[in-house]
Amino acid sequence: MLLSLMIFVPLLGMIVVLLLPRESEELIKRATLAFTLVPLVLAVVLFVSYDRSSAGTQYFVNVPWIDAFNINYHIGIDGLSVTLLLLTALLGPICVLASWRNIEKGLKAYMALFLLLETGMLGFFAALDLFLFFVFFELTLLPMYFLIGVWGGPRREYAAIKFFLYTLFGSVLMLVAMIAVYLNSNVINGVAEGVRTFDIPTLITLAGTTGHALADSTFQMWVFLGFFIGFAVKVPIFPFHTWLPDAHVEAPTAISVILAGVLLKMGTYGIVRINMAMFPEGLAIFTNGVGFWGNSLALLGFINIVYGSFCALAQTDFKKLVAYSSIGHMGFVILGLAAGNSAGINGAILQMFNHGVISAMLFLLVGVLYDRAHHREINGFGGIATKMPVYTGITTLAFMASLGLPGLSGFVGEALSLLGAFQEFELITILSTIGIVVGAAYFLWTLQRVFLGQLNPKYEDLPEINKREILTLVPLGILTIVLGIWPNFALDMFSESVTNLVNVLDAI
Amino acid sequence: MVVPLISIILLAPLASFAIFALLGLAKRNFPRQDYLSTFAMLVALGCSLLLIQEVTSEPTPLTVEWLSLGSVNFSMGFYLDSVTVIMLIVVTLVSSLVHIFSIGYMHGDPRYSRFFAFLSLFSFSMLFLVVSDNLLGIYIGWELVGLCSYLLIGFWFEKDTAANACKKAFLTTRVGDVGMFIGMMMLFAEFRTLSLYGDTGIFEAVATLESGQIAWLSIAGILIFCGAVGKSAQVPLHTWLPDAMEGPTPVSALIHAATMVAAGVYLVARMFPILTPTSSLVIAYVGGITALVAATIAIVRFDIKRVLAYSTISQLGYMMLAIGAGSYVAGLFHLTTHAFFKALLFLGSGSVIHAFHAMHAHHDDAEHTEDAAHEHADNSLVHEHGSEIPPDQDMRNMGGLRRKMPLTFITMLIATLSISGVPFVFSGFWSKDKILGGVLGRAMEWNSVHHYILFAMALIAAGITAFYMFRLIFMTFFGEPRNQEMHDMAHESPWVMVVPLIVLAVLSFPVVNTLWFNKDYIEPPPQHHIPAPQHAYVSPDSKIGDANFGFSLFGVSTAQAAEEDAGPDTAQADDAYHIHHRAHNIAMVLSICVAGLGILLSWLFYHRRRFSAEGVATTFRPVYNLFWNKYYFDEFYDGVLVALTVWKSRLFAKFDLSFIDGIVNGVGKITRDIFAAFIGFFDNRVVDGFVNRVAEVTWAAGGRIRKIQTGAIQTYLFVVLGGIVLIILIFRLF
Amino acid sequence: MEFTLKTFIFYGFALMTIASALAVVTVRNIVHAAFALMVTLFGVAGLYVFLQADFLAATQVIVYVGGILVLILFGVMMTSGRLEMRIHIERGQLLLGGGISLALLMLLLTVIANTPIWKNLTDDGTQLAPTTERIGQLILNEKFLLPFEVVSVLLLVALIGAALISRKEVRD
Amino acid sequence: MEPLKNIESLAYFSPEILLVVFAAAVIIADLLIKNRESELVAYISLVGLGCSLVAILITNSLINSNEPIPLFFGMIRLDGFAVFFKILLLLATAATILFSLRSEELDARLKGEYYALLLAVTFGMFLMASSTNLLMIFISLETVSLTSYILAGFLTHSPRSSEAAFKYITYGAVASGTMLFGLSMIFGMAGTGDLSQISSQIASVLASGGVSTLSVLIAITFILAGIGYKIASVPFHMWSPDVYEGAPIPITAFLSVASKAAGFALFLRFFHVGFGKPEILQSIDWGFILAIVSALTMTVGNLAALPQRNVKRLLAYSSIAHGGYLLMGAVLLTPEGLGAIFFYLIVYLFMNLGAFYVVVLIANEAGTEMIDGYRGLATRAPLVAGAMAIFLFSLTGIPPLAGFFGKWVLFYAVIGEGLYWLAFIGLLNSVVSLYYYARIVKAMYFETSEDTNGLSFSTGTFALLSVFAIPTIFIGLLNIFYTFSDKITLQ
Amino acid sequence: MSLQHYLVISSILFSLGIFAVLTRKNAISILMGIELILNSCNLNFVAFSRFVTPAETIVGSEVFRFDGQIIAIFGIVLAAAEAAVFLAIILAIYREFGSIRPDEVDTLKG
Repeated sequence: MLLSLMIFVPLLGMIVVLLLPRESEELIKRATLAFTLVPLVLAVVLFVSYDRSSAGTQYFVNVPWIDAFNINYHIGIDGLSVTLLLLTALLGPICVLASWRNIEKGLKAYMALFLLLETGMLGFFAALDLFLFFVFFELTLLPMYFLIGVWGGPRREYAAIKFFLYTLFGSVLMLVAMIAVYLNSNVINGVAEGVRTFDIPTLITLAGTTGHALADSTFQMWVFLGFFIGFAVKVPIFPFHTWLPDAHVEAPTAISVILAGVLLKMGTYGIVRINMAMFPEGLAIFTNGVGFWGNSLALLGFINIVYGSFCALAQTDFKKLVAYSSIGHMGFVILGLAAGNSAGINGAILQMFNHGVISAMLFLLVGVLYDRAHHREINGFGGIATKMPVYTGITTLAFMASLGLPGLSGFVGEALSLLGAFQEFELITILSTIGIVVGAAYFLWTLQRVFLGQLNPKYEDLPEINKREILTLVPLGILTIVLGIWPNFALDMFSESVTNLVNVLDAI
Repeated sequence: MVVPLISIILLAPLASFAIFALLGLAKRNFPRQDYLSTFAMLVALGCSLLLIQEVTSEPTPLTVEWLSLGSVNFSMGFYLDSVTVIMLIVVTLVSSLVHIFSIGYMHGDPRYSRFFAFLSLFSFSMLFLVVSDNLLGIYIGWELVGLCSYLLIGFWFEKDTAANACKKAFLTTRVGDVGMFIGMMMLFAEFRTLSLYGDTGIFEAVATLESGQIAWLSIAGILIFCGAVGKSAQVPLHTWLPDAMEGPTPVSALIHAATMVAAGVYLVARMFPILTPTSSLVIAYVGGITALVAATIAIVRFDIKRVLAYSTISQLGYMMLAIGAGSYVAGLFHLTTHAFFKALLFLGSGSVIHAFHAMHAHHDDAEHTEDAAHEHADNSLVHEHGSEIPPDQDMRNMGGLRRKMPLTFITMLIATLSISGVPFVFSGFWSKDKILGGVLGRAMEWNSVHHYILFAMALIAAGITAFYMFRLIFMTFFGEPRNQEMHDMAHESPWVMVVPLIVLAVLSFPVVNTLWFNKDYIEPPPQHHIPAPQHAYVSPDSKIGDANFGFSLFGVSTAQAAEEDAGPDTAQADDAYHIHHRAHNIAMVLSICVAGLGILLSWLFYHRRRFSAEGVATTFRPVYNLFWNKYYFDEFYDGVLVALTVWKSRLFAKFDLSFIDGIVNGVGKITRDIFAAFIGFFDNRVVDGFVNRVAEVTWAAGGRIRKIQTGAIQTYLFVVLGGIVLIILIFRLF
Repeated sequence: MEFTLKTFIFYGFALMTIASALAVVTVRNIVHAAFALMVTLFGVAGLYVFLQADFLAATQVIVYVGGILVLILFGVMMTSGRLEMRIHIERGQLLLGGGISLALLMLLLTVIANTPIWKNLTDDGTQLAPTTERIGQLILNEKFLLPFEVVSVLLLVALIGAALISRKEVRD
Repeated sequence: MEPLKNIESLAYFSPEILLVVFAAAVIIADLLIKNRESELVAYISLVGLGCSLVAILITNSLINSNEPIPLFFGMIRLDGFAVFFKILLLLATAATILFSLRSEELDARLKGEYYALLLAVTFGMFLMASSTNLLMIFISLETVSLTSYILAGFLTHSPRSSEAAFKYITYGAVASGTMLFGLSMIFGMAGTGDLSQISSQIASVLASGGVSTLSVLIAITFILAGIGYKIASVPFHMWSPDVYEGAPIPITAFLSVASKAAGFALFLRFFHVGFGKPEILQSIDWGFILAIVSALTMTVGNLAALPQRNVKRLLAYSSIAHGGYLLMGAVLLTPEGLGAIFFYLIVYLFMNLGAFYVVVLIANEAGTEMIDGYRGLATRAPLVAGAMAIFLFSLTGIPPLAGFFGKWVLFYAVIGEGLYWLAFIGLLNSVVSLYYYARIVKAMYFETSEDTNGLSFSTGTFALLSVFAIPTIFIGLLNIFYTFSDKITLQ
Repeated sequence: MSLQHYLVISSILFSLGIFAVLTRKNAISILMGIELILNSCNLNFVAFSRFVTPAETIVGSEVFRFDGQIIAIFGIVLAAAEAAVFLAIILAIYREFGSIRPDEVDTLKG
């Protein structure tokens, strides 16, 4: 109930906001804020009350929805999802605050769409029915398309449709795979009996049953691929990544935050939840280190890391740089997942959460600067540390967290991913560490070009970051530090679930 | 008591920083951040001193579980042994003194509070590094000190040189850190833990390895050492340290002389048990080469701080050499003595620079206008390396300061004597001697050519050290003032700056240091994969060495003490003892000789001016150039990497222009110009291009289909009827 | 098959039908074409007679020749001043059209040749009873009442529609 | 069950009879009413549809689900299948009438004829949905076609409309002539016009070698020309963009939904009942041909829609594409396929009619059918733009809109038969289709127009809009729409 | 005079009709082509009715074979209706375009 409430409160909020008069902007903003705060409170409640000692699903609701396909409204949380739910719920109000002043037109529609988006994201992380999962996955598309397309930058139309097309392409493959899974869900030893199901926990069990159609490794390989490409577009994994920089650059600040903070995580979450848990045999083909494909997943992670980092280095647009850095950092997630061992997967999941927090900070910070200077050209700044010391301080924190400075959250996930991956793919992991150096290079270089050196006289009057902006950044900053110092705070939530997953993977 | 004490040691500076950061968010300052930070450091110092009592003979790690991943757990904790305590005291002591010094030195800086906050953060990080009982904790502290170093080098970030230097420092050390991280990954992959101590720790596990399995362990050891190469500025990653002198001088004293750079030595010492003969030798050679290279470069510098920077590099090489050659105790001992006298030297130079402060400010103004002229022309990673020396640091502007700044002069002289290895009264002599003796001892014991070579390197470096240090003293404090205008402005520093100098000067005498060594305070950990003679040798080494040193101080014959101490040991140990004893005597004599020679030459060159340094430089032009250009390391990095991509002529043009740049900048440039551009191109054209191509084809197909739709009805009928025929034919074919 | 008068007349009708149909599709003068069409329709009516569909033959003549053909002629009169079609038909279109028609013809002939149940079904000379009465019964009382009624609706619609569309000016 | 005789059948035939009666009533009323602005005839038509609906529901209650009732000596058949299509067609007609009320294209003075023709065409479609005899199939098809020609050319002073009618009738006549030839061949092979008898006869003559596979194939292909032209499948689709563009918008909407649905009814009955026997399929796998046709249809429709600037024409191509999707389900011969078509048709009814309704509204208010005319609609008429966005994204198949669920059931059925390649092509097409649908959305939301005056619409407009929009959002989310079709089978 | 004779004739008629439809440059000629097609169909039906369909025996030896014939009758009626509408539309086209050449009526395309 609590969970359902959490998912659908933003939807309710959307309706309420739509009913409010267009002129009363303050009211709309406050209402939106309120409706995003409710999920946050609920998420915190869930996070705290979640029984960490048990890895099982909790707070589940399972009611029939579409009987014809045995589709149920089945939601529930385990450690992994509750962590990401918390992230999503946290970024909700922050993004509303970040949109407080700089949405110039159609505020009402903006807020309504944002609330719809939040419902989609929350639902996605809670869904335990494959169909429901897919519906929520896609539900984020429409609001995102509009949010980028209407409120974005100069090339927003292109960016919006590109985002939409890429993701749709991916989800189409996912749909095929999903149907294939459903159709085979009642076939044992070649005989179909009983009802088919979309229930994720059930499917996971079935996929581990000897003789079951779902357990067939060739079948698993194809289905794995179908889902994987769907999620890969979202992550995004090279070569499906080119929508990301465009989308980020054009999207308004808050939407970039959501995009980097949550939407990318949907891809990796899907990979963990579906690809790894349900198709371990399929996974093994791409990660067992044997044969032509055996290293492919790790290789993709590596390519993402190195490619994203070098691309980031080449950027002169602040936001694009951060966007490419996201690609690089998601590479660590993929690498960790490919490792398939405890350290790797835990690290990957932690990296998901951390990257959500850190990249959100980075985009918020870019937004702060953009709101003042109205451009993002890195070389167009210089020395603004003198004018904006607090801003510089927070940016440094975020940069350091992002480049994986120990003591801040970014490090833990990255390090664990690498530690885990090294056990399985030594060479690839070693090569991937290039990303660490290049990551430091582009962030420091940016720091230098934007903040250090002589103050660019154009920005003599640059106002310091204001209270509202600080308010959006502080919770994230605190999380960054807290998770850096005490990662168990988050890890505890899901390490049990991961242990189960690792046991499954090890059994292959 | 241990845990609360360590907690206080860590939390006091952290709290000081946290107060600054939190108030900063509210855009406020704590009114006296300087006092707050200093007080925090003094508290930490007090607690560190208290900890001396707490060291037990069987140190146990005090751990808490930090990360639990089911099968694998990472714990965080403290490990307190004598080395830890020594390090704690060195760090807190130097840090406290630097804090006090900075109150005077940084007075009037617009970001005064911030400076102290950063110092506090650094102290915390360094202390955390020191007390950590596992590799992960060490790595965390390791990177955090790197961050602080970055922040403090770039403290005057308006200067482009400072902004470049801080970035270079961070990135260069990060290259090493990645190596260290890979080493950690190797250890983790093998042992499933990063804890060092305890039953499940790495050291215990290493002990059980078969001798055939240690090839990878050598690699892991060398990789871990890579971290130290970066942090401790060893060749070939040393180039950042001289640039780091762009930071305020107290920072140089604290971070880039006494503590952070020594962390590399500390790390290698901590990892002592996993070192294999191969990795030890690599470490020793790197240390030796560093010692020699840096010393030779230091000869020709004119920037007072850069001379000290190269000296630091050189001395760090020494320490590495010692530990690599198995002289664990000697290395750490030199670390301690060096920390004090090098901090003293830096603070002294800071005092001198401070004396020119008015000029400094003036110069700053000039720089401002100049910068405004080509404002932000520098947009690439590559920057024109600032080879020009700020006038207030240029020794050619100094001279005769001993009368103007007597206290500074005396304290610095003490430190110089110490570092030069002037015998018996100065701590530097003893630690250096111990290293030389240790290396020679091993060479003789193993009859190892490698160690003879290492000994020679160390000896030469010792001589050069004496030479350039006295060159510094002579150029700065003796002779006639070379820049009268500046000289007139110079003045002795205020008490708040002088007192730390005096304290450090006192610490440069061996009395204080000996206390610990005398009591068998340090027990070198066992090395499981160094051949047996070594095993038997190390243990007596420390005792004998210490005894030797301690008793000789009190006028007792070394031989006698050694006999007493070694007592009835195995014949082998007895052998080792004798060899060592002989080696030590030889080393001491030689070391005194080279030190004397160095000082003498320096006196002749720079005080008596019997020989013209310029003349020598002209005579040995190639050698001089080599030194002056710092062995072309920066150029090498730039050149090699550029050569990969840019054609030959351009390469040579760059050499001709004496284009000075560092590895980071080189890498950055290449990445920027070629690699990243290619990738950017790839991204836009190939990946996107493919998608766009598909889209175009789709679109074009749409256009084609549109063309069929001519609007003429009979065309449509053709399609219909032709379609029927086609369907039938196609189906017929199948 | 014996060559009797009956067969001779049959072939005559067949030839007439095909030849005139050929004229319909080839002659340039549209009125000539219309008259050729009339001959074709008569020919088909004749074939109906051979098939002993007497009522149908009559209907063919009355409705087609009397109705449709006249309608077509009216259409010709109302839409073109000149009756000659001096329009150049592109060779390509001609070839393609001829090709497709020929291909279809070939296909149909293949069907005829390849359908054994259609083979060897010759006119056995059985004289069928006059069909008119029975047709009337079937259409008005039995099986075909529904189509009949539907067609009546259809005709009404066609009537209204034709009037509506061809009306020159809408009533004001 | 024995076929009912004529008089006995009348009761079951009441929905159709009512339609004809009301058509006549409309014409008479039109003659009597002097006020040319009166909309009474439209309301009479609506009442007629209402009465017919009631009659349909009553007749529906008379049929036993497993036993269809053959009427008029087996000429037509009353079963759940027919009832479903009748209701669907009726709704489409009602919507068309409501559109026509709002449309400003239509000549107010010709209303009587217009509505009468609409009722007549509905009558024809009812027959298409229930015919089980070759003759009835042809006659009903011709009734619908002829009426459609007239309706397409209904705008008296519009060259576009006349051209549409001309192309439509030329195309239609050739296609139906071809079909009739095919029907005659089938008649000749089976010796009967009754579909179910045809099925067994053809099966037996095929088995005995009495006819060759090729002959049956050619006959089927000829017939396909007639049916394919009705559902606008490649290569028989070419009339539809031109006709849709030229015809009055309500008629375009009607053709794209009702005519297509009726075509599918005919298609399903003809192929499933007449040629669905496994014995026939063994020798002639027409399902495979049609699967290819279906893939071609959606691909051609979607690709050709890409460069369109005229929304009406774009939607015409879009509906060709949707015909392709539906065809996927139609070739399956499984209950899932049938259910998928039913479900998709319901969804398609709402979303496509909704989209066309917006086109009507914009044509009235902004006077344009071009995409450029939709610029800035989000600010000028936010609700209309919002509804249009919903329709368009539903047509694309984006969750949680009904279009997605429609596609879902279709692809599910297709993959269930192992036709992965077809599903894959279909899904790729969905992706392509996003592009052109999104172009309209882009114009509405992302672009601005020079003309920023708000467009005002009546409450009735919004009510009607929501009648389409709300189901478009909710149909897929509700359980009942997936289950009703379980009872419907084709025999 | 076997069935195949009639079938061949009707096939030829059909093909000629198609040819007319495809190539004639006058809308009315196209209509004539359509009429040819419809005639060929009717001929088929009648022929099949005569030779293929089972006979129904009503009284004694009188044999009736009707289904095809009646279909043909309806075919004629439909042809008439179609012709009427077709010609009406041709008139409308003539009015709007001033021509009844099918290739000149091509404003809707693309």
